[in-house]
Amino acid sequence: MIINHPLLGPRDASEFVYLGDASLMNRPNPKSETAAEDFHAYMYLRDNPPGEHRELWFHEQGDRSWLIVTRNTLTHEITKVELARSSKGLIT
Amino acid sequence: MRYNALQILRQGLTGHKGWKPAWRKADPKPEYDIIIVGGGGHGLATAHYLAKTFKHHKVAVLEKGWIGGGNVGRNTTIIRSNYMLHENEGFYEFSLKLWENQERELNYNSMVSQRGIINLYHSDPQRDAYVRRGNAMALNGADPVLLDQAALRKMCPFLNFDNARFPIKGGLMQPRGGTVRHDAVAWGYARSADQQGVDIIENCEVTGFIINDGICSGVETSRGQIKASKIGVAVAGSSSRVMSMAGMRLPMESHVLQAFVSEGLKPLIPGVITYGAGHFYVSQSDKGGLVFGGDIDGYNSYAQRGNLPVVEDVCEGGVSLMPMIGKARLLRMWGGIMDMSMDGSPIIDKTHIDGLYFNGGWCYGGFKATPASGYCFAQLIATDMPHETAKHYRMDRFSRGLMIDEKGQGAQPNLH
Amino acid sequence: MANLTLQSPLSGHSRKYLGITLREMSDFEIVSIAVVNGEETNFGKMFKKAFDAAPPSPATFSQTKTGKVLWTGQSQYFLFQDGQDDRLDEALAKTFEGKAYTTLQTDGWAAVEVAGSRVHDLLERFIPLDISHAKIGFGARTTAHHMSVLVMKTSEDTYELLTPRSSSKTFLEALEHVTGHISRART
Amino acid sequence: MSLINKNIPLSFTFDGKSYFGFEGDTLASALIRNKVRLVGRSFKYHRPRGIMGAGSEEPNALVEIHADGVCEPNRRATTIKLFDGLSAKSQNGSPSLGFDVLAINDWLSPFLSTGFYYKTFMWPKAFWEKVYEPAIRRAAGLGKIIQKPDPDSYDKGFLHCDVLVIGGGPAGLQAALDAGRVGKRVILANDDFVLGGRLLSDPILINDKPSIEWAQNVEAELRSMDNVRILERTTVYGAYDHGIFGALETKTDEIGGSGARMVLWKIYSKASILAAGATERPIAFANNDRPGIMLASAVRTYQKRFEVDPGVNIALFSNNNNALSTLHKVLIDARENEFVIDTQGRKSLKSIRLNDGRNIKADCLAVSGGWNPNVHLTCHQRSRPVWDEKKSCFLPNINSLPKNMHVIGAANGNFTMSEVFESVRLTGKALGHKPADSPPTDSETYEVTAFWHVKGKKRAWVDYQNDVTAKDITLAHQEGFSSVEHVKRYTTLGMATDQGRTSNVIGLAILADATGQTIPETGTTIFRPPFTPVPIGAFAGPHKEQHFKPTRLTPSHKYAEESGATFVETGYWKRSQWFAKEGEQGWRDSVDREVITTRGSVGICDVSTLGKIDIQGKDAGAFLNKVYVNSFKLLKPSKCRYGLMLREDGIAMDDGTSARFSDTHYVMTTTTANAGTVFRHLEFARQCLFPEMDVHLISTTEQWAQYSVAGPNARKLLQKIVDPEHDISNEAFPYMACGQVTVCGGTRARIFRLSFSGELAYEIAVPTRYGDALIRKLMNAGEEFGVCMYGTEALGVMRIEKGHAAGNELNGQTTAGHLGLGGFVSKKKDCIGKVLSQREGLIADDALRLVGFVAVDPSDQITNGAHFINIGDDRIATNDQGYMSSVAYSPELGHYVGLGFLKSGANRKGDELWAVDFVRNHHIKVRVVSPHFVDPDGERLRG
Repeated sequence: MIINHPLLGPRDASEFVYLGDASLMNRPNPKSETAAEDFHAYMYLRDNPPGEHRELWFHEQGDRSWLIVTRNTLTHEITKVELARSSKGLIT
Repeated sequence: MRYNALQILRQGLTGHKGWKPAWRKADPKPEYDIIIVGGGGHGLATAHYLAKTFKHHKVAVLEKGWIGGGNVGRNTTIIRSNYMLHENEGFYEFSLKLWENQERELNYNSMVSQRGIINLYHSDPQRDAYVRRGNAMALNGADPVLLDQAALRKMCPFLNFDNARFPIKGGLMQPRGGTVRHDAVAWGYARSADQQGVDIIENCEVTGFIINDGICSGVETSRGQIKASKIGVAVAGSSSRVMSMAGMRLPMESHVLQAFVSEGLKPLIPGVITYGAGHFYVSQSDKGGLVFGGDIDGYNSYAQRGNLPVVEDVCEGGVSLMPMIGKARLLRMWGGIMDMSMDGSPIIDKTHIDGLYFNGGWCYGGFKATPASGYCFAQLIATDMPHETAKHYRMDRFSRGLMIDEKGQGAQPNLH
Repeated sequence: MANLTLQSPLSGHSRKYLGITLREMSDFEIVSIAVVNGEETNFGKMFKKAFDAAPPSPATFSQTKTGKVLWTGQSQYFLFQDGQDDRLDEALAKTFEGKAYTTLQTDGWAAVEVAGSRVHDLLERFIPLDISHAKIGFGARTTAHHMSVLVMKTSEDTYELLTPRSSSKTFLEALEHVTGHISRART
Repeated sequence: MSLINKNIPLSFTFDGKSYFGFEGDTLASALIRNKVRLVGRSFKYHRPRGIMGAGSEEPNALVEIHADGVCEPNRRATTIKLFDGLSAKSQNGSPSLGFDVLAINDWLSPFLSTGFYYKTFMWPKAFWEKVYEPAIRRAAGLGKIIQKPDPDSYDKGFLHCDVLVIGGGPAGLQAALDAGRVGKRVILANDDFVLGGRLLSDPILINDKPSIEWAQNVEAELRSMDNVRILERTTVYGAYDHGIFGALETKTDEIGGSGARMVLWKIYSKASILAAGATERPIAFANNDRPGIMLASAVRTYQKRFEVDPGVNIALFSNNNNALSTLHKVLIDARENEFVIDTQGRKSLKSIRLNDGRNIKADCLAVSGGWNPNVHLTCHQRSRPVWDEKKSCFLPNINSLPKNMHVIGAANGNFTMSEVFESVRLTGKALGHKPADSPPTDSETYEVTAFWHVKGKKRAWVDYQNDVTAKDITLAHQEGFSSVEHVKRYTTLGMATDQGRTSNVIGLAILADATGQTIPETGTTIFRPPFTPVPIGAFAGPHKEQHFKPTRLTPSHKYAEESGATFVETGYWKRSQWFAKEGEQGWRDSVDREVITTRGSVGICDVSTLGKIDIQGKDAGAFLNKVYVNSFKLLKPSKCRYGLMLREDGIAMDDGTSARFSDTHYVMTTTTANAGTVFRHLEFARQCLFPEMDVHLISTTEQWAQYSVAGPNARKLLQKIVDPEHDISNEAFPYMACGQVTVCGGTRARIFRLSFSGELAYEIAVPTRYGDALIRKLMNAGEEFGVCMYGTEALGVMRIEKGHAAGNELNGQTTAGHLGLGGFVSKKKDCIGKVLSQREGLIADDALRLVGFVAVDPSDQITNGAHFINIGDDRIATNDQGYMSSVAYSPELGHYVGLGFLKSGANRKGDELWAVDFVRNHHIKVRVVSPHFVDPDGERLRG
């Protein structure tokens, strides 16, 4: 597959390492009363949809950036790639 | 109609007019006692044991395509019971014992060939990990054998003992492991279930569950509504998609596992061999093709096809392990949808919805589990009591911290 | 006590083939520079002053008087400087006081220059990126033969390949294995 | 302008007999030139078979190529370019091709109907593995592999283009030309060794001249453009995601040459044009598999391109007008209800019988049942082809093609030249090429009437190679296997090396007739890569033997080699395991000596392979607090601290010490094995979980050569190395201190008071460029103390003697509590893994706990991997109390010591249990003790 890195352009997916659902970005608040269930859902439950899926890839053999890729799990078509860091509205 | 050599002789002489369909093309009735969603190996086995062992005959198996069209038709056909954790090993040893009796159980030759499986090791720590695993096997009644390099060299002289990047030091063998003709497993169970009154309904896709105030009383399908008091879902890679129709999120991701077959060759590889320093395992089918595979591609996918990096990775491992197979030619590559669970072990459990049972999370080990999965799921559905060897396969094990993590990779499905 | 003698990873390897030359390069230092969060603009000014060149944009390197500087990640660069100075990171830390952090990287890498009229026949069997059509000044990290590689295009048919020092012997063997398939060795 | 160069004769042997062919021949055309008819035996019934096709669709003529003491099985004679000295052998016929014992299966065929093996061989139970299966396996398979390494070498490569044109026939040539002329980067891949495709066989005129001339002119223009690249003998075997194609280039058919035999290309294309042509299909009729019965297009190819005669009396049986251009004596026209109903001649066709009763002498029967477009690459991403009733074939489904793929020419059902060039023009317009007005060509037409199977009692072959007959297909349906996928699996139709290239469509047409469904309703099975088989060696490329994976060498590797080290793989690293000295018998002698010398005086070990991550930033301390269970924020500069890292599920992930060099600068150490995983984990935390923090990471594993100097004389030795102005006495440089110093007269270095061995120990690090020089200086300085190098084995003994957890314990299934490190977990702060580490199952009081073990009888050997069973309990899984994870012989204590996990181990000190090791047949009694066997209070560390 090819991932169109926002800064470096198209790169073969074999340069990247896949982690999983982008929901892993939203680590729950460890101090909330429902922390145990929140962390269980965060860590273990997945939508795992047959269709559009926002997921995390690490450009290990490139610029070591984490990317959020929006990819269709039925056709593998990739419709969007963003830097994980900037998706949290921090830097451009 | 019984299958045996005499029958073949009689039919051979009379132009084969007497052979009957192996299973009826049943149309859906409005109601059954039990519905099994999924006409793969596990679903059909469940139906067989529900009828034969637990005497439930008003059962329907609903398959959206053609039976045996899912993972049971797309795997590398290996059976074994060489797991490290007791929560798994008891179950897989029970499954292997059921395999050993399958011809008689089903009067169908699915060619259960126990030619042995060898897991190679390449370092002392890896050897000791296999010893720990072997001893866990022995404690569950299985048959571990530790091979040193000399013994291995005698059995598999074609392995790369002289110039390997990772020296081959020995292997853990399970003589009772081996292979089974996978398609025949689905057909064998379908035929036997059908003969005991089970309706096998193909081209019948479940499009929704009928659930009100926490009780499931039937399903909506592409061929109309079907009621039942108990519904068992065994749809492997489609687990998340199907259970989301019951409002459930599962501890699971669906991944593509590629498998490969070479052109037919004269006998070359005795049993099943797995490489300990690369992603490669191989056996040779009775028709002569090398059936081999390696790791999953590693990203969520329902596409039933993979990409090139894994093909190269597997072949690099194969050629490094057995330099001779460079000359064999890869004939066909395919992919299935693996229901990769969060600890690498399956789930056979009730759900919080009354009457709805779930069986899934088989990663890429579902084929070898087919008989025991069918038996245990049938027992759970019929008696609401889990089978002794499957009692740990609970849905809530993750919230209670009772994960069954063979490889110790944690909550990342693509690492199991 | 005499000072410790130093050794280049590939002991100055150099070999000529028909249309391709492979040569180890080792007389330079590499320092990794990471810009303090929020100090990108100030850092840019200080950098311009120090090297009279702007920090390079992604997938490029720019020449400086004493070497070059390669973009290696968001707010991260590899600065190459000719000559020997195993405390260059400390010197640069002072130059960019409070605007960037520096780390010596020279010893982690081995460098091979590949050049010649048939260099692209070699690289198309080695580097997955479309570098034959890249502009001079292209610089990026990718993989080659299961190893990490930084590739920089310094002229139409000259490329610098940097690879981790510990596996540099495997890297050179792989490079020569492929080159041998394409052309005959002359030295 | 012949394509055969008659003044370059090439000698070759087939089954030991020698023959001659010419430059430009394939092995198949050369065999025909020498009147060799019988070339193989079919898979199941071992019927004699002859050459049927002229390209990669060939199902029968599979041979072994022998050279260099190895053999290449299942090679299609039709795609081997003849070379001088070629040695080929037939397959699957024993004792010989002419006399094959297993031909008896042909007489037993009534009892070997499709799927018979599922219905028998079930009794007696043991006979399957002992008798039935071995017999089946010996008879099965076609060619053989000789158990020797593949002598060929293969390369892998990467190509990039705007347009990939697949197929060098008329359509592909014109398309490549139109794209090249507008300056597009074009790759034209052609699987044959001559460009032209169909033009090489059919008598077509272009510009009123033989079409081969046109092809050669186009080729010349293409070669003149440097933006166009022609890949000869290159099969594009697979269409993958996002415009990536897999292609295999064959450089030569000769085995064991010096260059790369084949190159496996990954082609990155912005657009692709499939011009792969079509494959002719036969017709099923009784005994239609005799040697001499061939595809009509193949007969034309041998007649025109190779200038050889497949037969003297050639009959033509066809259902379309395209085949009529084959030179023939008798036409049997299916469109006029003329059929062949039987043939005679076991090893070579003699005559054919028609439905009107005629019996015609014929030594060659050209058959044409119409054409199947090669749609394979359009279906590699789960698209299904669409049935076209008029053209009686499946066409690509243009609504679900792979992205940016276009299909032209016969692959798109354009069977006449005018249609071919029109399809090129339309596609060229869509892609912005400059389509020239298509060259004038004769007015071909293509009319076909569907005709699949002449029904009759005798067997009519559908899949020649797997011996699947029309009757097998109808029988499968009778037994309920009615889906096309079931028929394929039950009869093995289309599962042979040709993957049903000439049989699938006929097979499903016969199935449709039997089930009463239409052909589109019956549908096709899934097309899977590769289009034609690819050697596993080509997929492996150069990554085999020592180049399977890279080898990482430590800075002291050369010195270690000189010192007689035995190396061990640790991931990709090669680490010294022990250093054998003169007179030492086994590894235990060396390892015991290394431990005794280190504990008695001083030993040195290369620890450079441990992961080292440079962490800098204002929030570096806060960051470490988030990833480690214990606190690092308050660690003072010039101090180190042991850290335990959890995964978010609360299980231990890695451990190691982190040293603080300044307010904003830490150096973290990881285990060798987890260096990559930890770095990725930290970058995830930095970028995705705590992006607001000012913290920056970079690996310095290979930047620093780091050696551990351990033992009572460690300090004395180092004081000869570290320059005098740096005081490394215990007072000035206590346990867990770290500092930047200089060595050997001013060389930059770092020093740490760290000890994994439990001895008084320092770790000294210099930039790796000085690593080789430093190890020699250290060993030289240590001579007066009898210093030794110690390897990973001795390190293992010492860390086990001290009860330190390592890789065997940090196995991804254990928590801080299990490891006895619960005390490290800071109560106050949150960290990754904290919440989920408190789940009931992980903190149960009877959970496993790391404890020490000694054998009750000290002379007993403890073995690793044994399981614990309480004395008196049955040795079954439910009574399992845990397992041994690390074992070593302690020279200091004179007996074996072990670490292991035991249920509620913390409060079972003194208990005795069975350590059962079935696998080694070695069961002993052990006693639970503290895991700290040597210097439990750590005095030496702080000496």
